[in-house]
Amino acid sequence: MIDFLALTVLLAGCFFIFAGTVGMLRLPDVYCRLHAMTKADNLGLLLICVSLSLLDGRPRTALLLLLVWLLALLASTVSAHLIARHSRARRPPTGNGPVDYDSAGSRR
Amino acid sequence: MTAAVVVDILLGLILVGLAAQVAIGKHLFRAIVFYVAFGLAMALIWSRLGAPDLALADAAIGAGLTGALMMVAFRQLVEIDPKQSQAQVTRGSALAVVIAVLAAGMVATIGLTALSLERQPGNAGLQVLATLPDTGLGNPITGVLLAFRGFDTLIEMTVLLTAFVGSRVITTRSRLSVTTISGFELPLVRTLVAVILPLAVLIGMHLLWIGSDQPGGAFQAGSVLAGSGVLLLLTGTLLPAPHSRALVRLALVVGVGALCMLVLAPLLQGKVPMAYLGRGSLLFAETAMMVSIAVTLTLLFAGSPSLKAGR
Amino acid sequence: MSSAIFVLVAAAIFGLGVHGLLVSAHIMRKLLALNLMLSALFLLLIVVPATIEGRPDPVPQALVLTGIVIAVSTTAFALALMVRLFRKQGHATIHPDIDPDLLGRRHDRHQPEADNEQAP
Amino acid sequence: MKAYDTLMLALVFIPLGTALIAVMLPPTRRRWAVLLGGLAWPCVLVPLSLAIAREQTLTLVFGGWSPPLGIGWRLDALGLVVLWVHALVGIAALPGAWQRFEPEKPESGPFWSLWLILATGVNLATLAADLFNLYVALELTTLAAVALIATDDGIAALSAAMRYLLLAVLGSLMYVLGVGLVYAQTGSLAMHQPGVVELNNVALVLMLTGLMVKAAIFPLHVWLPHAYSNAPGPVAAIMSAVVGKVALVALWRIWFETAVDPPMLLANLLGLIGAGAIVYGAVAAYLQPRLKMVIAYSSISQFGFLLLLLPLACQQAFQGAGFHLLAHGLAKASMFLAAANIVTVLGSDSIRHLPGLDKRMPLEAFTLALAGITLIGLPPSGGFTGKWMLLSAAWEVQGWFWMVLIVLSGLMSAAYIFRILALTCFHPARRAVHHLHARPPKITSFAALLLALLAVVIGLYPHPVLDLLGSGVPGAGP
Repeated sequence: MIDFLALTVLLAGCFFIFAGTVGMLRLPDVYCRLHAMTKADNLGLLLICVSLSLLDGRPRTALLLLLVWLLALLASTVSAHLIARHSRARRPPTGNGPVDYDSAGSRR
Repeated sequence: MTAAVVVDILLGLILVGLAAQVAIGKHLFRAIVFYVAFGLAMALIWSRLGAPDLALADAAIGAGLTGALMMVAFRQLVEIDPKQSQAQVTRGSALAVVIAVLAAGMVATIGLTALSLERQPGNAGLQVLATLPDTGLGNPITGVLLAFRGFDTLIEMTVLLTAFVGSRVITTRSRLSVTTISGFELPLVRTLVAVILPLAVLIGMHLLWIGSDQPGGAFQAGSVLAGSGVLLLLTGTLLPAPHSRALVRLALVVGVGALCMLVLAPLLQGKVPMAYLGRGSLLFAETAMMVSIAVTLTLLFAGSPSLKAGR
Repeated sequence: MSSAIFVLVAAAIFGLGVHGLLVSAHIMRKLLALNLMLSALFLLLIVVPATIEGRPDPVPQALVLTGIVIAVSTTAFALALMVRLFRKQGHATIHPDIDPDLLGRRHDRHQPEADNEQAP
Repeated sequence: MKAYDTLMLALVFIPLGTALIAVMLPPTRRRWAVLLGGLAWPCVLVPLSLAIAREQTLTLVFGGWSPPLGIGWRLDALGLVVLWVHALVGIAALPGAWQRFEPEKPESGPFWSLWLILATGVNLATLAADLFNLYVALELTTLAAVALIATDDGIAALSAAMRYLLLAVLGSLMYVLGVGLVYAQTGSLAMHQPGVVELNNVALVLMLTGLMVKAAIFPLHVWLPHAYSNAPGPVAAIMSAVVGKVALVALWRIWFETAVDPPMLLANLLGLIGAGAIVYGAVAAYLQPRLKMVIAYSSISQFGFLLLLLPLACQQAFQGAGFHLLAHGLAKASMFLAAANIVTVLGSDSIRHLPGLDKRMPLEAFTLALAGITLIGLPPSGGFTGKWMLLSAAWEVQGWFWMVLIVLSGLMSAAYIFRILALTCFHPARRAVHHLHARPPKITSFAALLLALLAVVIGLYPHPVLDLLGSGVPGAGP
């Protein structure tokens, strides 16, 4: 029973990460892509950590995986904020459609 | 085709895909980012092969620090001449492809024929596992690195010191490079430092302490601390200082000095050079090595003789 | 079977590294390619020797750990050298075999900025 | 704990300890510490030479772990010759380094620490009796040498240093792949493995190729000319005398000790590569427009000559090659030191400024001539003894091709040496060089002259060194 539950949670996690990746590739704008990356991937990571701790069963690994998730959360929020702030400083959003360039600075 | 083989093939494909992006990718900055991803995929493969020490080391040093060093070097290139650093100076050539395929073929045949020969385990490895209990250590890698083949580690720490002194030859002539990121004064960034710094130091000490019995040790601990040093430099908590200070110079040298003592101290007691003096001596040497590695790698990132407090 | 896969992966990465080394003139790309080749070598060092009780032989693991630290030291020094070469030469490539004297003369004309800036 | 352990450890831990102290000292006061360390470790060589004369080989095992587990050191006659060359050239290069790297210069602080780290690396690589320990020692030597080349801030020196670093990493990559295969086959990393029946040839070829890149043997020599000719004077001297040779000696050791009986085909192939190096080095040296490049290409030719030991592997050949190693190291270092003085005075070392040099700088001209005698191998000089022993070895082995080659190499090196000497002595100074820079202190010229004289004098009385070398082809092993 536990394995079945863990499997479904794992699949859900993989789906969210897949959604985040598709979002990053398809969405036109830096800001939209940041949304996709941070939100979907963090949720996906959480679900994967939950399923792994279910599979493993020991509370120690559950705590370790929780710490992993918290660190990933902290890192991704701060970096997403800095990227958004950095891109707004270089190309202020004009409001009339997506403003897009890749990180190397050459306009796509 | 068991599940393990499928996982291996997937991991292999990820690794080769990332390596292709690094070697053939168009943009230089993107190649560096893919190299960091390649380092992390490599750490995955090390853990798949059952070598956790290497997974830790490759993630911390191979992906983390090498990537950080390359990015700060790339940033200096962009600062000097923005357009020049994007220049696509690659000229595709069929000959290079032929040579590359031949090299890959050579390595593949060497590896596969070596695999196909009847391979009995190396007796050096067997002896390591056999004599490990005498040293009271649990982790065979730390046993090899510090007790049995400790002299290699001494020279390797000297190589790290040489890399730093060598880069001092070059950086004494140029201005100090700015290492802080834009927007480093944000309160958000300060909370990040406030949370991650103590945690990184804790993880570093933990890796050092369990190093003699479980995967860990001086190199992994030193590189985790160097990672937190890089974080401090990026967020302006620490800034590169132009003039070197005695304490920093001592910290650079203490690792190699401790290992020299490990070699020469047994002579005073009439024993063979580098005779095993018990776990305490190893822990002392590992702590000194951790300090040396952390300070050296952080200063290599900062490109300056020493550091000073930010605000 | 799985070690054969990893040997092929290591060979592929080695080939990509050789290609990257030969094709790109930019020194940063050459360093990236060299690091790829070193990673392939370390993978081979662990996979080729026989495993002991299921786990890879501890001696090659220690050798690879030493190799990783030496690789990062060499790369760190090479990057500092490359930035200095870029600042003085205007481009981060190793000049083909021409007479350094000619190099000297052209260098004076379009020197990007003051040659002997000292640490403040 | 054997009596000579402390002496062998002193060979490495005096320079290493002084280097650590030098890094700790403030940059302005490092010169004195390095002078102390640089003069102290050669004194250990005297008692060690007496010990080697008696016991042929001194061994040391770290931590008491037997070879397949621990790391061992071994010092024999061949290693002692390399250490003597290193000691003599190191001391002779000190005045030049002292004058060129005063504390005021920014790069002088790191230079002095690197100078001793290079010394540590060379001693470690000479003593290493373990394949992976040899790799780490060679890596330390290469990194220190590259950093020392980069102390000269010119574009040519920096790009030469970068090229040398990249090729050295490639070389050590191949070497480590060979070591990995040796470990997979024999399960031990020791250089002398008693139980090995037949080392697999692929591993041997990989290791030899890696070492040939580091020793700059002919087809893989690309980095050497620019590295030696653009490096500061004392650095070029110590590198040409020792750094290239350490990799070559390692190649000999692996050939004789690790590969139990290497195939004769491979020996002859390496002999041919040596022949190619001799011819290419000599022809290229003849065509070079710059004095330092001539000396650098002559190094490539002489390294090829030293490779001839492999096809002629007998007692006399080993003595001849060891002696040639000593003579060539001293002569080449003196030429680079003299060339460094010429460059500081004339401003550039191109051939156009050579005419009239014998009047302007008689000491340097005389040093070039004396060292040239040793390189050509004219009778009184050490070079002749080395060549003569190899000739008689070729006679003994009935290797007619090698005999012709040895004589030919003498002729060809005579060609490029006499070209330089003719320009220096027989042509009047065409036009006064517009301005002469300040002359370096006399001691630097005398140091170079002393080295050249030593290279000739050991030819007059070679017996102690030859008997020492005759103690056994390295294959005998402990």
